[in-house]
Amino acid sequence: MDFSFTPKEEEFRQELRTWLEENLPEGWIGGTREVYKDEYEKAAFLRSWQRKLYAGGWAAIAWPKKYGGREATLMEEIVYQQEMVKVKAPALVNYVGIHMVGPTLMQIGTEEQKLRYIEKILSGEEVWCQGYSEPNAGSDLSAVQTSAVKDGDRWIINGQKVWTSFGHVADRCFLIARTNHFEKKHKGITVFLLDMDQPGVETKPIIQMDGQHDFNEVYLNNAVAYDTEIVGEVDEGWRVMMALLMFERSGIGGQVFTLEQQFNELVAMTKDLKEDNEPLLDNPLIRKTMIDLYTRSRGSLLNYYRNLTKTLKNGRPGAEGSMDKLMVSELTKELLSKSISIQGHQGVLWKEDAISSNSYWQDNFLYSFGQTIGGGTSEIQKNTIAERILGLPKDMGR
Amino acid sequence: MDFSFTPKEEEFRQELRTWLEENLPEGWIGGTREVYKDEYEKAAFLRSWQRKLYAGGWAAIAWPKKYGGREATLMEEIVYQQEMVKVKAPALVNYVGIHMVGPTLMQIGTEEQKLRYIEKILSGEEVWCQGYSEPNAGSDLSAVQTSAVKDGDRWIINGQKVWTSFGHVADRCFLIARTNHFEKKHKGITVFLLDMDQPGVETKPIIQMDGQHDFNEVYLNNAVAYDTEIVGEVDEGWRVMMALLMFERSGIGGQVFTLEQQFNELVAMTKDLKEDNEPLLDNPLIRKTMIDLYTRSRGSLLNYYRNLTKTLKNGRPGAEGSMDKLMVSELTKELLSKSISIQGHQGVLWKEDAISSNSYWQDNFLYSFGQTIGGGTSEIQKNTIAERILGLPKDMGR
Amino acid sequence: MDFSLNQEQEMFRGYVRKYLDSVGQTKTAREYIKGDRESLQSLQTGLAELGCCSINISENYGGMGLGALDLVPVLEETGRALLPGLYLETNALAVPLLEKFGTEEQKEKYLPNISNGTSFFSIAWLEPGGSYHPAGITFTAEIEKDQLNLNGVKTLVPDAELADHFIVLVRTSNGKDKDGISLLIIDRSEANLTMRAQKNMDETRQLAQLTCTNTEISMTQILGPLHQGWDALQEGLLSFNAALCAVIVGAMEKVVEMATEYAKIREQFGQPIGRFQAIKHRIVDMKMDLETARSLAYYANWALDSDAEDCIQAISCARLFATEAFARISDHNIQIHGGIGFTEEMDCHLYVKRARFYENYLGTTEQYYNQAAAALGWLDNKASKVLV
Amino acid sequence: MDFSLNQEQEMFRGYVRKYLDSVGQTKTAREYIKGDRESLQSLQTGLAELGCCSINISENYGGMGLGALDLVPVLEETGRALLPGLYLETNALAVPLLEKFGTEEQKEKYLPNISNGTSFFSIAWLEPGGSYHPAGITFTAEIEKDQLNLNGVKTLVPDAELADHFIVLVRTSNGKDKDGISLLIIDRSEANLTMRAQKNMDETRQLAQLTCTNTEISMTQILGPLHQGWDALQEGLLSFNAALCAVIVGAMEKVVEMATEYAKIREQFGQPIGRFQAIKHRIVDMKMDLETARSLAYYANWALDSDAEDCIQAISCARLFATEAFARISDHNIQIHGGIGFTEEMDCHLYVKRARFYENYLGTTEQYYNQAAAALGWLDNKASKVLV
Repeated sequence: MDFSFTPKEEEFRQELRTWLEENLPEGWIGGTREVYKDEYEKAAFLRSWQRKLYAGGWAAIAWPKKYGGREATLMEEIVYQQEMVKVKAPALVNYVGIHMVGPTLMQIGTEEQKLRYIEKILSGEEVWCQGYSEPNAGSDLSAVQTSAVKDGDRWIINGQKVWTSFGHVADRCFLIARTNHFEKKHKGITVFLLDMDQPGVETKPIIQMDGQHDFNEVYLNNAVAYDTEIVGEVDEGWRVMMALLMFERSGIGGQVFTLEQQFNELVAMTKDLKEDNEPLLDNPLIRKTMIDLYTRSRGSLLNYYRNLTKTLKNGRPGAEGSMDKLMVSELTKELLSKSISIQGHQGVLWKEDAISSNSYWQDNFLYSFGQTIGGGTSEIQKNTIAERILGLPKDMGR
Repeated sequence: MDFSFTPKEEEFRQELRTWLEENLPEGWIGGTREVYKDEYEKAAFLRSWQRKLYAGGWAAIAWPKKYGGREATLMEEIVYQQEMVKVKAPALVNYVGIHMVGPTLMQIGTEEQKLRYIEKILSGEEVWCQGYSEPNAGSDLSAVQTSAVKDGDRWIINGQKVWTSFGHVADRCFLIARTNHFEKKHKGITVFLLDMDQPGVETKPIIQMDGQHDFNEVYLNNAVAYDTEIVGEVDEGWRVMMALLMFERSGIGGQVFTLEQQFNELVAMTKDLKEDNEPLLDNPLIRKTMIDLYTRSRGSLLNYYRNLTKTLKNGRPGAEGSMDKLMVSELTKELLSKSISIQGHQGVLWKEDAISSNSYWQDNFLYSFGQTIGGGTSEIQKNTIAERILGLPKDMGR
Repeated sequence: MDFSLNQEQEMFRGYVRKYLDSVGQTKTAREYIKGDRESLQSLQTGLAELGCCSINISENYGGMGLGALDLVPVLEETGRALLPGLYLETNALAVPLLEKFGTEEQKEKYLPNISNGTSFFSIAWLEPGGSYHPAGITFTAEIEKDQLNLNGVKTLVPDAELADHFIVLVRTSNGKDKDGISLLIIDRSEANLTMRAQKNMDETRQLAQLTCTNTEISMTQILGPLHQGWDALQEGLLSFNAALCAVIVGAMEKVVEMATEYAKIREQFGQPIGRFQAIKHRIVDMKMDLETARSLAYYANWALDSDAEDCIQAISCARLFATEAFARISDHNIQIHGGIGFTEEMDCHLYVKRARFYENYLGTTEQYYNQAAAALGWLDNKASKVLV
Repeated sequence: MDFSLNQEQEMFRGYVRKYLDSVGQTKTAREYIKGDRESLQSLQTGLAELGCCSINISENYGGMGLGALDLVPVLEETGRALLPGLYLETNALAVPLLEKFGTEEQKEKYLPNISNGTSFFSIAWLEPGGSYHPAGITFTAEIEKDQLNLNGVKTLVPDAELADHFIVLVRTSNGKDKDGISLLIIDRSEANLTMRAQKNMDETRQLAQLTCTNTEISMTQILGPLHQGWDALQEGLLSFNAALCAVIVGAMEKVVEMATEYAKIREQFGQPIGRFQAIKHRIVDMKMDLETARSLAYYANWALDSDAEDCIQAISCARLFATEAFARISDHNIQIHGGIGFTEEMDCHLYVKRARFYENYLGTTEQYYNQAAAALGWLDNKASKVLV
């Protein structure tokens, strides 16, 4: 048993840390962050950040060197996540490109596709979004209804996608559509590399309960894709999607480290905030709550490390990732809910009027409702754990 | 809105209270109770108690006067339950006879059956048990497999029953058996009034986790019942069983009042027991727990009264009884669990070594595990509430 | 034994429901968020015409002279629609305080206008620091003959922009404990107040910070006993909290309905999701929470009307249960709706945010635990931080 | 980064599992309940032959000189089988105390016999009143030259009948706080003890009340510093609690297996009950509890072996989580089994009862909350009631 990082990993950490200190905007570390006029200003900022990452060789560390990556080890990816969380680094605007499209194309893309897309993903010149979810296919992706009909070397695509993050600024979309209506469920789905800049594609913002606009609806009205924009085989998109899931070796690490950070910030808040001149943490009821949260957030971090150890040994992640996702998302929601409650009535003060020095509690609280839904609801995670880890019977309809 | 009892109801209460004071064994009220050498001594005591109730006219207050009852109103039944809980009256050994068999026979029994059985139920001369559950039909009574095959005017019965309370002392059994294997599920079931005293009937004790023996397995090996011992029509037993559920107008009242009593005893214990000379109730964590329990046990009592009001207005109980059952059984379990925890390590001391002046906490705690299972598990109650009250879709397989 | 609202009460609910249906239930709240004040104004007029504002005002002052239980169905309906505005604060806090502690002049000045729906009260209690304890009151009202000189800052004043009048907790004599605290009615039109809007996570309610600098006001504006306003306020809060529970029950009922309806129509894996026990049983838990909150709330209001022995613990426990259960089931409701529940477009989040607004409103959860414990006789004298 | 037990540790687990399988796992516990002591005796011999008793004893005294983590798999297996007896108390409390605080004579006298499995230790801490706080210790050991004169009563002494030796908390000087408390080893064969059995809800563990009246014992039996035994005990408890967590994890693993297996085979309404999400998802919750308890327990033992900075909070939080989770999932296990789970015949209830036995064993839940808070630096100095 060994919880240390190797000298090489620590060296990697130091290199990244130095780079971040030098390249993050003035005052970012420990200062003000993420105040944008609107989502387009935000996107522009994130694009420029990705260009910096690209220039510094930090945009896609797990990629092969020949595509501009560092061939980072899994442990280096963990270090990367830890450091990015530590400085609250800006989001990766081309997350879909770097974690989904790039790796997929490297593995099963044609030579032309690799040449055409990969470098532009890395540089952020082309930002990607994903077109998976549909209004009637939330947790159940096999129910996808968007259809693509062949017409010469073209495919005519009609349907609607939802929950397309960065759809309003994306240049291209990693889209799944049904190409065969006779096959049932998982069969007959094809993956397209769709150009977003065409008349048949229209995006509409989804405003979230926290007032932000990260997601979009995408309406496809005779949108066009070409044969050369198909990934893998026609009707075999399900395999592409499944293969994709394997690329995410490091799993939910970022969220686990963020939870750890939020817990520490919560401790700081309970020491700072006072009720009748006594720090909240001196209240035995609040202290008990905090120890429960400490215990469980430590538990989720240690569970994650234990699963990581398995991944390191097996060379690939197992279904345990669902346990990490379930635990960290539910616990994050609970911690953030408590963070509002213990502020008393002042906890409802929002944005610039928030009382805590960390003014993001309210936004994080509202955002956390999405975390137990997006990426597979907690209910879906429980089914996965029950069926794949415990061997319990499959659910109705699956 | 009115929470009072009428003068007539209070008069009824006073009459019962006086009778109980005069007829309960010396020292019972506020004293030692229920210490028996074994379950047979216990049964003998309970039989003698039922004879007393019979003599006093308190054995079956809801029955028509012509069968020896008092034609008590629903509110009088509530008063009856309150008073019986208050003095921790001995259990009614012939509960099945009085609450199930008697009312059923009065309504759909033949004249012969009424004459033959009803008075002996009331006097306790014949104690009844019920033969519903089977090893593979726990929550799902329609899966009953015990078979009854016609042979002249006799029926030959084979199979196994479980969870037959007082089966080891019962004289007769209100038994369901499958008389038609071609009909599916609810159809083809018949109700028999089986004589327990015959070679084909063998009972084996089920020892519970609390060490008590209330229940039995009953093995039927060519047991015999006669045509005259069938209730209602052959193959129409399901209707008999359903009709039966309506007789229990007052529902779960006894358990609700018991919960209230246990809560009050718990408060007394937290005032009595001290940790370093401070009453447990002065500990803010325990006090918070106690206020939560107070709130919810008040809630369960008030829910019960609200449902009772509906029953009074509609003349029959609705599906809300499932809500009462769910809430009171789960809450009882939780309260009793807490009652052990707050005693600290001494909470494991059992029976005569228990530290609390009420030495039944441990026994009640263990017994409470049965309360969320017997009479329909909490999961079944939730299905009932979801389907009958909220109109949600039926479960798989139902 | 009859534990139900009576026919008249349910009938009145029917009128209010019908009216709020006709104006689109939460539509008014959504327009209010967008800055439209007219819809709310017109809705308040409508409710006043139905008689909602006069229910618990004495007949002498133009009211119906009814009790807390008669207010319950109306409050439930306002909760269901997530009504913005000060109906609760006005009719369930200001009215009981005025009725019990107001001078004849005060009653005549305020009650008839409340009754006809043209006057609304807000309450200014918290100050920067955010404590509901007596020590939190540092806003001074210095007595100068028959005038008061006001200096201080009040925060989180609810819907200040809609209020004609404010009940303000002020210090009329030095000290840190409850002695020396008085209640004061400030008429917006007669005092020089500086107001600054504060952003509220529950955007259906507006908050403001209110500052007085050498503001002069007449001594006659003191409500209740001078220096002993704290105890008067506690009595008013009993009415307020019993009423708040009813508002919450109305909101919870709608939340359970939303979850149930969605679970019946939304399909995943070829099944309505209400067939999956993870959803189905969770909705049952929500329903149980709703019915328990309702029983406790109705009883609390009955106890208030009947001056029952367990009145205080009945109200504080009802409030504790209702606020916690409302937050719990509103959270569940989003999860049941899945992605769509996370959008601004659906109403789900409005209930989540309102639940948070009520959680520690006019007293924290912990203070109400202490209030209940004190009422049950469970607090030794050492314990100091009790509301009552 | 490698967060797993090593191959040797897992291999050792394999041997122990195989041996306990061969004697029927919980069969020994059930025979012990019935009064049969021989099965346990023979099982203890078997475990000693495998080397279980010598793992963490120094090589000087016939042990393997290994650490806490090496004990973990064995402890897990004893938890799985709900082993009666004093393996945990002997190897995870007495051994660390002797190794750290024992005199050379004491080590030679006790450690080799523990190592070869012929000697077991119990602990006599609680007294009537049931407090684990220093003030709860009133059992006196009056110093008379080189002898101690013992007077007092100890209750809930675990498996006293199986113990050759008792570690006893005594007052060697007057007072109420931790100063003046010493640890004493009483050899059963050399002292005049009166024992009375006490009924334990967990019948797989026997309890006794132990009384001394003018019992004379040599001063050399003091373990650790005179009058300062309390702090020594706290150190021993770190080892004990880290080990207890491993025992509980082993028991929890079995509980989750039982529930899972039953849910696969038991049918209701024509479906295996494991297909109903009420059951299915509850088992997932249990599995999550198990894995979290395991991670916390393994880390606690690693922290102990490595003398990590967060060692104390790691151990107290692991204990808190494990004891609560064990009780929670054992309760669920009965519900999942339905009626059959309520019978004496099934093992379900044995785990429920053992969970209760551990809940407040050698320190209450609340004391461990305080210990964790103190270790995290969250307790101001006013707070007095801390174990450490």
